[in-house]
Amino acid sequence: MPEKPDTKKPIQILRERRGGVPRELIERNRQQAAIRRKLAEVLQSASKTVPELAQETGLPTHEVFWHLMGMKKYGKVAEGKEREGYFEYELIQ
Amino acid sequence: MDKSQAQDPLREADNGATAHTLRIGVYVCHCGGNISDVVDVERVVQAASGLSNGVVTRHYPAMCSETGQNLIIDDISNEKLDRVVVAACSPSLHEHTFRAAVARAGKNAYLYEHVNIREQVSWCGKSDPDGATNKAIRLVGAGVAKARLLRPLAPISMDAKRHVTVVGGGVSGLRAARDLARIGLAVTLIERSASLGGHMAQWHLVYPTEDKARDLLRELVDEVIGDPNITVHTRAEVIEASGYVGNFLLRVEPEHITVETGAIVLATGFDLYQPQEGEFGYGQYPEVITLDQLERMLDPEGPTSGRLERNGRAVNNVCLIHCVGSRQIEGIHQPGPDGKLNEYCSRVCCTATLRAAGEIRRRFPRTNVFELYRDIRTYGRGHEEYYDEASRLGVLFCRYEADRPPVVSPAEPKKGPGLICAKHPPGRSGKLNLVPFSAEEPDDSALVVQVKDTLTFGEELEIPADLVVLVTGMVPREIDTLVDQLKLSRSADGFLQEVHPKLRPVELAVNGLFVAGTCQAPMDISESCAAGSAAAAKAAALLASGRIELDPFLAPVDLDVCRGEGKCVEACQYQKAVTLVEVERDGRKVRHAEVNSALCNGCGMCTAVCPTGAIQVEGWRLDQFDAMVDALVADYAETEVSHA
Amino acid sequence: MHHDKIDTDALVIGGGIAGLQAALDLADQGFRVLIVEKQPSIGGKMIGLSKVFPTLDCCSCICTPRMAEAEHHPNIAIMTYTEVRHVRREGDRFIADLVKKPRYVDEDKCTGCRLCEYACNTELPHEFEGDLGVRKAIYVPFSNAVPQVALLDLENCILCGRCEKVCPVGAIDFLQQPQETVVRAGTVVVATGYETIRTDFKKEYGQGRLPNVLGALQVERLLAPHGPYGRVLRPSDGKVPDSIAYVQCAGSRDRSAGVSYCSRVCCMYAIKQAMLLCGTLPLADITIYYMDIRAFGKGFEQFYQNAKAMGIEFVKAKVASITEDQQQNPIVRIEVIEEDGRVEQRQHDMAVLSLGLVPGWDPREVGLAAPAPDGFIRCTQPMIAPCRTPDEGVFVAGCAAGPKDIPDSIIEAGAAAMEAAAYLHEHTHVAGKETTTTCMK
Amino acid sequence: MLPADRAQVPKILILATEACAYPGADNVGQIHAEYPANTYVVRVPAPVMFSEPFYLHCFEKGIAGIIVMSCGHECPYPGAYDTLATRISRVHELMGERGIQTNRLRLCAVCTVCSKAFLKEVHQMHELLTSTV
Amino acid sequence: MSTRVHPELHRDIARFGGDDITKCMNCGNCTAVCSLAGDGAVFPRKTIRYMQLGLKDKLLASPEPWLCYYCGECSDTCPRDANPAETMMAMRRWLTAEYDHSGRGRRLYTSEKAVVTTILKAAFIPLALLLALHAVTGFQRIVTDRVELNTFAPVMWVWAVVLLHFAFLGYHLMMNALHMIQHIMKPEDPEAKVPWAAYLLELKSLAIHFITQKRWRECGEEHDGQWLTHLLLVSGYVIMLVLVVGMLGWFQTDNIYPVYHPQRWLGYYATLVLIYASAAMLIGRFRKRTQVHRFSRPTDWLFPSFILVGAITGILVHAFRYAGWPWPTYGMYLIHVMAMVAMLDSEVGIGKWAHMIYRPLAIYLMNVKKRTQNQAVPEAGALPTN
Repeated sequence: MPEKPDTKKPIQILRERRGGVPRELIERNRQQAAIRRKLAEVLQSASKTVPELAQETGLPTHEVFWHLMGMKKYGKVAEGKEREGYFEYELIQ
Repeated sequence: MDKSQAQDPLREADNGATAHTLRIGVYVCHCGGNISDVVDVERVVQAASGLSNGVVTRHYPAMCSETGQNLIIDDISNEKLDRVVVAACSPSLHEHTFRAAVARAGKNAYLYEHVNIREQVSWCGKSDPDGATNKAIRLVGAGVAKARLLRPLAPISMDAKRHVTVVGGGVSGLRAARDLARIGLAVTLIERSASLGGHMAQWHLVYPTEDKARDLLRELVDEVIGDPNITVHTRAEVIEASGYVGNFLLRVEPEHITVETGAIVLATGFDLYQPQEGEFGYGQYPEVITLDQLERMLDPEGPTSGRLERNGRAVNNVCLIHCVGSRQIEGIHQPGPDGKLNEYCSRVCCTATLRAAGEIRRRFPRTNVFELYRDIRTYGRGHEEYYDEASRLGVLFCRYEADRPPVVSPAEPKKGPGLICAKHPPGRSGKLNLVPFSAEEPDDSALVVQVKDTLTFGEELEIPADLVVLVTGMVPREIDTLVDQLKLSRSADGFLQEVHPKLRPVELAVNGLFVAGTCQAPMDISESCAAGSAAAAKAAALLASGRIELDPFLAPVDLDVCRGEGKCVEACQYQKAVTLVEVERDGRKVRHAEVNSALCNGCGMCTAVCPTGAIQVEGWRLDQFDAMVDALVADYAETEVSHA
Repeated sequence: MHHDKIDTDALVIGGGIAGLQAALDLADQGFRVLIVEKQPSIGGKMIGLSKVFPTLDCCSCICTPRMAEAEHHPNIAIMTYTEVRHVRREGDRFIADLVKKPRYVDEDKCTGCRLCEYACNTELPHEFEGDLGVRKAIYVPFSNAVPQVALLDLENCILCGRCEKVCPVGAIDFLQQPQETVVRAGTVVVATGYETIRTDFKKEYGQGRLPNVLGALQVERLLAPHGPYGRVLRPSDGKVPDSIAYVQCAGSRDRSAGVSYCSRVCCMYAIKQAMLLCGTLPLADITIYYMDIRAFGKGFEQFYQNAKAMGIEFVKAKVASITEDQQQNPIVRIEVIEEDGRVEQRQHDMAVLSLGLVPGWDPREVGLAAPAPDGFIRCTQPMIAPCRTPDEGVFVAGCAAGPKDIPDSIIEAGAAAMEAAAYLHEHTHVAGKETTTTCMK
Repeated sequence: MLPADRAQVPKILILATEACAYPGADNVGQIHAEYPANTYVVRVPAPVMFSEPFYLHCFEKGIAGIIVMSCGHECPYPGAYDTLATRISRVHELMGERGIQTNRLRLCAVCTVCSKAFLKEVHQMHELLTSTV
Repeated sequence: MSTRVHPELHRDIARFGGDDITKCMNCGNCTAVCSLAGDGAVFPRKTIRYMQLGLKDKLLASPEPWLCYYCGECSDTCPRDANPAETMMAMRRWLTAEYDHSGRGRRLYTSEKAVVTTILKAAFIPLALLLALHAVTGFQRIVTDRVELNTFAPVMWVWAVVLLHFAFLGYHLMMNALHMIQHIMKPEDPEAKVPWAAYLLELKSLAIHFITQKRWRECGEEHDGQWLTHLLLVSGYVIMLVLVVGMLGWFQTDNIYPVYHPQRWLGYYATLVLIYASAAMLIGRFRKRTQVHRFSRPTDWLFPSFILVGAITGILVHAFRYAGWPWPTYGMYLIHVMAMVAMLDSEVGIGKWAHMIYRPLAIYLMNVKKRTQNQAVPEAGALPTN
């Protein structure tokens, strides 16, 4: 039985108006989540600097750094001590 | 919130609470790290919460922000706060902000105490964070101690004269006067010299429009003179000033007039730097002149009818030396007669010089022009174009270091080395309107200027000069009478000091006094006009309603305590600010002191001599100071950080 | 579509420091003012700066009170995230068509608690942080934004609905539409500010592709208390930079970049940033490559001399090119003019382009007179009435009329307010004395 | 550190005028010049409001040194500076009577940009107090 | 000791094309952007600065103008929209004129009339000589029923005149080069002497640079095309010179060599290359797309035009001979010779020959100086990174 338009939730109406959510946006979200997960995994064992994280994850340093800063801003990661010009980052449990 | 309470600001809002049961909110600001990088704000908050009244204690990254202020406002209503203490930057910046926030919450704005833990704690104690934290704790303690004794105060509102006096009839003064008159305020314009226009009247063409200065000025002067709202006094000077914001009284000589005025705009202008005897040959060689003299020479209505000549001879080489009397450096430059160095940049000279240099090249193409500079500062709109244009016209630039200034000396009477290529016939002249190249270049310039040029790999260059022009900057004008009478403050460079360069750039420390133009700092015509208008805007806002609200920090008398001894009357320096009056009290005639709040300045001369403590400056009561001192020496053993 | 009508004395276009000051100076004289700001918060460029020269005051300490004052002023109304579509004259009045862009968040309900922001899973480069930091698809613009209200970046939103679920006040409004407003005003003050030239303006400077070559506004964010990294680190790998180069006149005084004028503020902000960097990175070497140091304002020269005394290196040279090595260290190529004129390639950890200021807005877009050849608003009487524009009754303040520092912008804002006030007096006979509060939301 | 030790950190009270010395003290902070943390600047409109006993009480309470930083002859209040100077001399006399070192109370003029003068005064007083206490 | 400035000098240099040096604000961008600047030779700003100040001695002593190959990068990026590359070109013209004490160079550069009269005069010489020859022999020697060029222009006579002409030009060139050496090697410190060994040891580099002009390649890959065109042109030009000057007795022959004969294909190669390169240059100057071609002066058009004329007339001589048309062959031959003599006469003093000598000579002298200063000779452009 088809839903009446006026009972639809606003978000559904908006989704329809947009003709669905673009695939690349969803894909980007998935990738971002994967990177954050990966970084969190590596940091689980010990705190690490950006070059170390890049080496272990195989991601470019600037990408690691950017995501790390996001995780720091939203309270997932904290800055540790400085080691040879780089700061260590640790997971907030 | 009880409505009547909010309406009557003087009503005791403390609901019978004693000083030690008042509910006080203490807020410690991080100032985005400015404070919290040095001071352990959490410890400060912890200490504050240990105080008997510390009901709400918080720290926050930026108390002055919207969120920070809302924090206070919410707490006042949710936690029923009686007093608020914020420990943040200097009160000169944000005391007002937080008073306003307290008022928005419906509290009396004066139930607020500001503690300075930035300028006087974190910024001056970086290498001793523990000491700074302890200091902050004690200062917050003192703030709370004072807060306990705060009383609600009502701002004093009084009538203001809808009249502005503009001192100085230069371009900024004219601009300010005209703007104020346009919105219907009465204006008195007082000019020391015989005519209006100031320095600008002396100039010929002005950057960046190449307008004739006198034409621009005439337009403005005509407007001012034709304006019925403006009274102009020339050859007049303010010799005495009294009164206060909204009601100043100025005595103007020699006309013996008295001006009652609500606000004063100071637009007293600048003086040109006078080179010292022997500075770059000034006073030694007649060929050494200053830029304003060159401007006069270039003026067709000037002394040489616009001809570029010196001692009756055409000028083939002009050498302009920048930064004479500006950008002086200790250890390199000689202080002036007043022992002061002009460390500042005079801002207008670069573009003015380039303009003049370009004009010389255009009007006298055979005259070589050299500019010896330190930095070319063509910062403004249309200014860089002058630099560009002067270059294109063939002005030659050399750059000298402050510690290796150019040396001006008389030329040796000899022939120059000459140039070989002259034997060839001249070719077709190109775009530059070339003149034939002569080998027999006569080396007959009167002077030579030697300069170590950093653009030529440190080469020592020798420049012929028939005219050496010293580009002199601006210096503060001698206005000692006004400074004395109006209690003006000056900045280190001697110009008038605004309250804050960004928050209040055209206001002076004394309420009701505004500053416009070059008495504040070097600026050009356009900037002077903008400053004139900006000062006018502030004066207009002040006098818009015809009423002025003043801080209530005056010295009222506690009639219960006053014994009418009159010591305060003797001590008071303000005529009739405090007087003894006889009144009937409980059927008896008693004498007691009475304060005129419009005349009282709140200096507290009376407070010290009062035998009974009956007369106190509100907001600065002696018991409050006593309490603060007590708090400073109190024991904070649990929260103070011990030194390692 | 929802239509609103507003009647006011003065319309101020732009809610940066110049617009705010002009609005305050008019409102203090009793005029009703409407400030229209296209960004989601007022504060303009200034609110994003760290500290200000030459006093080194904390910038938000100076800017936030102005923002708060404007917000609370009984005579001032503010519309953020709103664009001016058209301005036309009708008799003595101006009629302006405004469009308020949808935030997809109800401004009245939102408390700025940021729960939605934390809940959102989409991370994006934060424009306010010069793209260096991270924001979410729904976010409060920045910590001291006015108003403190979230907005949803619909273009990047995957419409998962988390924000709606966590919002404690039900402020998320997915169906919000652009809202049109017609304003009748007696005068207009244009305070539309500036933009910095794009980092890719010059192929010799890496065309914006070198990660450790930053624009000066990005460095302001790095230095600001709530900056994207919380400290100064370089973006390529988060290293603490030991050696930082300032490249002056990057997009100013350079005809090959299409900008012939001086941007006026770059010398001073570079010196200021250098001093602040000296403070946060005491071991770092800082070099400023300049053509002329233009420290012309009150206290500026002394500031410059202090910077020299602090050990900041000033090298007179126009940087010809910036390249990078394997470790992405920028390498600048210069002629050492003041010595023997040799050419040197100097390696730094980070290079900062002191980007020039270019116009942020074309007045023709809304039907106002064409700008001057430099692209900034044309001033008809630059000498004695610097705020007047070719459109009578329209006045200009701040960087909209050419690059300017904060004190000069504030003074000019005062001047524009004065001109506007006088114009109102002369043309619409507004009493303007009584304090009247405009009621609009 | 024990409370007893802490008492040995001599406290300096600075009475700074609102118009000159207080902004002057701010200025010292603005240029990030450092001085000992045991100094407490209290803002006053004009120190002329304090009577002689005020100073004596301060010393009794445990303040080790007081610097009165006025505007000097640039004082915005007419006559206040001279009155203040006379009063401070009187306090010095009273201090002498009570056996308090008179140089523990100083009167000086500090303007809004006198950071050097401010620092000199503070360092001098600090030295005096730490060497005698 | 201070250096007197002579700002009038730039008015003189402006006649050689350097008329926008006044735009310069000495920011140093041009020098820093130049991939050839560095390693002791910094330009163009240094040269421009000396021009602004009129420091003639310093300009004459500067090898820098010869080290610039006009890639135009400095002009593309000049903040003041000036054209330092063209200024360097103007400087080369001025220096050429200054090295030439006869005054011919200066006349040719600064007067279009002088260019025309020089060309006409030079072109008249072969015509006059040939007329004189045939007047003496009563026009009887010329074979007209078939093509026999040597009866029209006897090769041994022609060769003798060519050799004489070359001796004259060569002497001229040698003297100019000598003046250049004198100026550049004039020691700042009169005590300092450059050892002869230094001159000898650097001869190899002189030869290499002379043949390859390889420094040009350091301008950057995008300019390799220009360098290659130039190299082709030079190769064609040199081959032609060798054929004409060194081997005219075999080159100008009425026996047509077989196709596989080296002289045939060398000649063809040289002609093709000359046509291609000169046409490319002319088209470039016409379009003004690249920096190097934006500011052509009359003298800049001269050389490629002559080359093109020479090559085409040469082909026509060849073709007419194949066709067996005696008079067109002889006429075309005369035109060809007239053009080539005019070219050599006008070009040696001012242009292309000169710079082929001056450029490698400048590099050579720099290297000699450097060797004297007991420094290693690093590759230009390879700057130390510090």
